[in-house]
Amino acid sequence: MSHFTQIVVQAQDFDFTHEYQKLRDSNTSDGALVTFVGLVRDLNLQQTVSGLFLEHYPAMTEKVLANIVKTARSKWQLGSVSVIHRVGQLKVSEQIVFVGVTSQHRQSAYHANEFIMDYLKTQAPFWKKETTTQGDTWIEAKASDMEKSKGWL
Amino acid sequence: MSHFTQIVVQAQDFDFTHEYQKLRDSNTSDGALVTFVGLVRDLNLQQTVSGLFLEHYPAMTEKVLANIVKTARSKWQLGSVSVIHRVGQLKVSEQIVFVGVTSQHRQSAYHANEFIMDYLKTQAPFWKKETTTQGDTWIEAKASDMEKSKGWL
Amino acid sequence: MLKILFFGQLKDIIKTECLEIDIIQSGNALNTVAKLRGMLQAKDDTWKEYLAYGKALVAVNQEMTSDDTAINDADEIAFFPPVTGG
Amino acid sequence: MLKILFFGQLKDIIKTECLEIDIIQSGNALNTVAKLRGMLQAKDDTWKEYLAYGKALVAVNQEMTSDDTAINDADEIAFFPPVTGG
Repeated sequence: MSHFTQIVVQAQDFDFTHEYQKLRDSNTSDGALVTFVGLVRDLNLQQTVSGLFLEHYPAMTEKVLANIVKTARSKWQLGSVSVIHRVGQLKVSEQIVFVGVTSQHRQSAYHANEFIMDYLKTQAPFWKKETTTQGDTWIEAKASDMEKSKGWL
Repeated sequence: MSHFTQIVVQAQDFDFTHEYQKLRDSNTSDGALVTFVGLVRDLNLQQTVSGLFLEHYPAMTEKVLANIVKTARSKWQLGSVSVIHRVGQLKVSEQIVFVGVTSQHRQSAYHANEFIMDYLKTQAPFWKKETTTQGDTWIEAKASDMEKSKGWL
Repeated sequence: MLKILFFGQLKDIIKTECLEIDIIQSGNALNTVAKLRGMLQAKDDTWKEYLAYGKALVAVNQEMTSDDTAINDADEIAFFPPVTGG
Repeated sequence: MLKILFFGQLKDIIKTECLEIDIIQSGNALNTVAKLRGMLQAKDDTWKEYLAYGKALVAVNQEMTSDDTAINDADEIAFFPPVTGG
């Protein structure tokens, strides 16, 4: 196998082990492998979250994710990069997003992974609605996420 | 289950999936899970590496790792933290080290994970010997690792 | 025909997912994002509030862009609140 | 008895894993890491080179420390090259 870029937007859950193994098997020269997984949390303020609904803009989503990965590859020397984002109805503690990066150097793997998440958070057209015992609420974007993504410029 | 700290030094390989699952199942409030895995690479300069031998200072190793995790927990709000480091003879592409961190906030999970690796690299008493086709060589410490760990002070 | 899409909370509040506007017939007056935004905001107070600059982001042909971007017939324009994925 | 351990390349080069020294019998002159290091370095040129300050790190009772640290009988002292795990 060799280095790859994988970008997937899907409703079904992903198999973390399988994704890890693909990254690990993609080459024998990268010593560092960093993964990020975002999970549905059960607490937001005082409400009890039963789940999330993730809406997206299908024609735009993969395009934006591909651009973010391209930018990360221009900033750091990376091996394989994998981004998976789920859409639709998710329950508490389900996996929402996976970012996996391999590199010869751990700092590149860490930073590229964090960069991809920071940009995904502010650029990729996903919107979360929380399903709570008090009804559904669209989640507001966080100013801190805007600030974080500016930090990479 | 609840938040935990796990520190293990062992000769046998670790099951990445099992370690991921333990972190994921340890609570329902942490939305971010970052893992780092270090793998044996097949290339170092011009030599062909067949494997690594990892020596350590048993009485000191777990003590140092526990201190690094304690320091990370004092700097960031973390959920569960797991550090596994292997010793003894390892072959190319085997897993050497695992660091897994959960947190309510992704930045804390990323930074604490990178911090733990940076300090492990300069503080934990492990020494690597490369087994190559031209014989065995002790690996020299990198000045860049010293600099990186100073960056957190 | 200009295709206009709405997403997230904005779509729910204005109860509109999609609109089509013939910008040639409209005399090509809607030649920038800013002008299109203004036209849509004129509909009523809800549209005015939720489509306001800063409140609704905009993408032209699936690329996030700014209000001075030129628009052409056959473009796909999308308005949406700040994104909240990940 | 002071227990002295060596690790990594240092251990291979000086062909020594472990030493014991009676610091009480030595008249308590070896009361700091620096003095112990100097005594060990006096053995020969190889020991001098590879145990040099900056080249060999030191831990007293499993904690990395500096050369001005006081040492006592029953302490475990370890000398080793900069670590290379991870």
